[in-house]
Amino acid sequence: MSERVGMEIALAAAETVALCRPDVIAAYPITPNTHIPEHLSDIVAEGRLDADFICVESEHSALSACCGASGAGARAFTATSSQGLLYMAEVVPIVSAMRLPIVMIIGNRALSGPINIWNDHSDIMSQRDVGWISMFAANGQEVVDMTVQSFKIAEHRDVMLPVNLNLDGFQLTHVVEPMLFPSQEEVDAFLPEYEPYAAVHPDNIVSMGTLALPEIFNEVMKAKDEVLKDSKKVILEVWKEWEEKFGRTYKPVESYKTEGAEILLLAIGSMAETAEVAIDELRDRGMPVGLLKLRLWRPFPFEEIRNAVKDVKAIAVLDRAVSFGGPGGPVFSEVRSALYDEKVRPTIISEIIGLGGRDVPVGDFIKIAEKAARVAKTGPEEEYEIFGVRGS
Amino acid sequence: MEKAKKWPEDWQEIIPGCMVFRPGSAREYHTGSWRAQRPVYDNSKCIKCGMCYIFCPEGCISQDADGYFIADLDYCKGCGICAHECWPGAITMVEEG
Amino acid sequence: MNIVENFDLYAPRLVDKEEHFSAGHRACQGCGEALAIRLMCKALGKDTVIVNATGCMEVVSTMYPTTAWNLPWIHVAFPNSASVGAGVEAGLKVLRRKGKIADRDVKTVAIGGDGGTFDIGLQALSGAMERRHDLLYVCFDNEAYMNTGIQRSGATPFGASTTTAPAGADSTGKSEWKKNLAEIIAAHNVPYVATACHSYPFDFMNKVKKARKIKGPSFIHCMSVCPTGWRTASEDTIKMGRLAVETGVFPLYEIENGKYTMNIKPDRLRPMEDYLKLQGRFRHLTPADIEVIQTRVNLEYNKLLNKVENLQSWEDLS
Amino acid sequence: MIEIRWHGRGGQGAVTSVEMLALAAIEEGQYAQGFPSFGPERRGAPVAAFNRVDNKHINVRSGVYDPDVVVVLDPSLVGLINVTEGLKQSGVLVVNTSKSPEEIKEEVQFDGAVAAVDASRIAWDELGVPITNTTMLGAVIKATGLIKLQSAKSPLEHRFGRVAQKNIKAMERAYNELKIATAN
Repeated sequence: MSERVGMEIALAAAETVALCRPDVIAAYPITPNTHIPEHLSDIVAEGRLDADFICVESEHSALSACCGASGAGARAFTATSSQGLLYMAEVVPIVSAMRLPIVMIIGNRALSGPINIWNDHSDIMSQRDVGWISMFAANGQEVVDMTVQSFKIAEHRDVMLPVNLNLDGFQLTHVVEPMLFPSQEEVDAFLPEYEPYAAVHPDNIVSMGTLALPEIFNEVMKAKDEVLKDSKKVILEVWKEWEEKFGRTYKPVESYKTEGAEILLLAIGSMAETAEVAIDELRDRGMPVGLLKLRLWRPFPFEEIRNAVKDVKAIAVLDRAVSFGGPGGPVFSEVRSALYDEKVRPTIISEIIGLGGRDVPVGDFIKIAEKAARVAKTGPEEEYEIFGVRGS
Repeated sequence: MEKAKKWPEDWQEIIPGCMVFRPGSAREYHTGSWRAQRPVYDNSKCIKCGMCYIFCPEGCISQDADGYFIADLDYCKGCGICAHECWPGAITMVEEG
Repeated sequence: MNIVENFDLYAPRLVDKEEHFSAGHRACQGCGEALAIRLMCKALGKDTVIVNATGCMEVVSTMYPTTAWNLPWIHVAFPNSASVGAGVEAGLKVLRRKGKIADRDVKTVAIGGDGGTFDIGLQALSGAMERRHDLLYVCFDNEAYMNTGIQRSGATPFGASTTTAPAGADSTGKSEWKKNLAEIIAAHNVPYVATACHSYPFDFMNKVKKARKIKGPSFIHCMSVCPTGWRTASEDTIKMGRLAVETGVFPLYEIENGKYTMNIKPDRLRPMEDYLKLQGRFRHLTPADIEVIQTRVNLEYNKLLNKVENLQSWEDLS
Repeated sequence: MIEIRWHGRGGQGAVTSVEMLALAAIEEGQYAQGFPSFGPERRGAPVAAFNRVDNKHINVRSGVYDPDVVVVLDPSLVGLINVTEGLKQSGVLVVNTSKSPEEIKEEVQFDGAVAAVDASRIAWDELGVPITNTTMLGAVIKATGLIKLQSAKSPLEHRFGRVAQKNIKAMERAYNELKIATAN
């Protein structure tokens, strides 16, 4: 019998959250993340987790209740998708401003409208500049591992920031696959009990969520930005410790067959796994192509991106969201601005794919890599492209 | 209570989350400067009922050793509620300055 | 006329002298809401966590790096003090169960203005009441969005002129009636619902103490006079609250397990004109407009009396 | 890597089939995926669900276009939809039908192997309901040899509890009663 356990990834996420012993879970159903809170409520109902599951009347209240719980010193968790994240949006930047280490799993789904329940990244990209740590998992194992890591990173005294862990709706949430689970003892050893920096309790009186006037607001925003940027140190430490204990490596930017590569694809989320298959095929054909998989979205790993693309002629950045009327996909914007000041920089193109659940088969990655090879010689052909769109 | 600077000078001094661990520190700000009228007590009329104390929105009225009431003019905004509600008419509002 | 209503004359001296809501807050002169908060805190005592919705009281009390609060206090946003309160309550409960904090009862009290309660926060409040959190919610109702400059809310009374429902040639101010929030909350089968006003401080504080003891949801609707928004003299704040009760436009009552009790019963209701004429927001009303209001106030008051006389406690119905 | 496409109707449990097959393969130490077609179809509508099985980590996360195996849970779907779409010539079509595999082969004009079993009858006999998702699991295991029949028992026991043994019996009967018409 295998050590690996087969399970739907959403359920695996819930099982892992339970291993992290949250005190309060507040969530509201929305496809495709629903199986996570459903299964957590099962786990609480079965008595396997001592926590309060607050079945709130909206996502706004889900994140608000997490704020209250976290403010009271409890470990708090929520999960959502798409419109649910937008319904939370008012509270989202407040959580980071208040330094509440809430962990949220987002089963990524397209924003309406038209209404569409399937995967893309327009939900999280709309909540990009809010001061949260934001990471992407590409498969079930990463969901399990990064869930535990998220709590540890969020609660670290040098961080105290909320973390959102993104996994593609359906492409990951609804897939049954094998995963290795840490034991309860291993998680307990890795993730210490939550010691809040402050908590609303009469034994140590604090006011949380105060008003800041213009005279102080610049400084408050600077402090918020610095702590998010600084969190990378802790993120790297936590990943190193994970590797030592569990043997699986996590980096802000992962490389796949990049040695000697002149052409790179850069992908985020589960499509980065499918892209590997395309890279294998192209390498077999002798094309010098490699893949970068972006795991850490905020704080954005500028340094790692610069180091990863040295000696490369062209990069195709794959986005699963449109920045309407903007410079190209949101990931593309960051990658291009990371490289602007480099003396030698590759040609870089923005390819937007897989919107609202549109499937991205291996062949599409191959075509995009071929296009990148072409523009390496001729230069970009357009600002950005919604790849494979009919009528163009 | 430790006297704080009006503003933290540098961003490094911002307390995480803009939390405030100094309960009641709003007292550092003296709202008495808002006042155009001040309450004057005639203790010969005072029956020590404490209605002025109860109805003060600032909570700045207290009882002295003899049981008479007095407003802390550092905080009194001069709203006039105490004078208006004083049953035996022991408080009069007089113009400042 | 008993001008100090139904409390004992020297009772103020029996009140908790501790000021949990300190001086130095920046509420307007004669602010009824600041007074009501101060009184509420005295009744609650120190084992309390306050969860504040965005609004006047939040803005005037916690200008970083200072706070007027001597109680643990948290504010997140405008529409969600009930759901933040739900989270605080759940968090404290679990941590106490797990032995991570002191094993003693700490009450979570969520507060909000009428905008944060009647309008934008109603969904969160309904959810929190429905889920039976051990949570007291107190609405400090000054009958408009005063923090943003006197805009109309669901709590603004008929005929009041506000900056978004102004009186004018074709308008007599707000053309809709005030929402009956206490009834909406009572319909959630909340065991303790009460109306109160800072002008009846002992009645209010007794209600807060009663609600604090409820294990489960409770709700107090506290009329809070706003001299700025109502355009009244600042020294008249207490008088205006009294008039609201004496005219019957804001009767003080409790609903305990479905049973209604009228707490202040004037022998005869004063005419609405006595209340309306002192307020700038009603200055434009004609005698005919006032008649319309009077008729409605009488009807609502009689509907309430009917409930007081006829409805029994659930405990007597089962 | 083997890719499987299951056809059923909403409510017939195709998603459970792919889950059971994936869990069985994983329990054997193989790697597998099981996932539904992510559509909005409700009870009654034709739906599909998918498996991938391999002896190493599966990184493809796009749709299944050229399956090695197609499974049809509901006989009425043959002829209604193109069940052999994309099916590799080297692959196998496994159908719940009272007809012979040769008849089906003729009907769908497929040159590859076709396997047939009257799963509806078995399900009626053993379970008392016309739900064939667990029964057809036995047929697929027999037709493909992907996993051992024994491996599917524990996922079924875990999922079905009290009625697990009946489902296992139905699965075993389909395994034994499956008839195969070989490729042309």
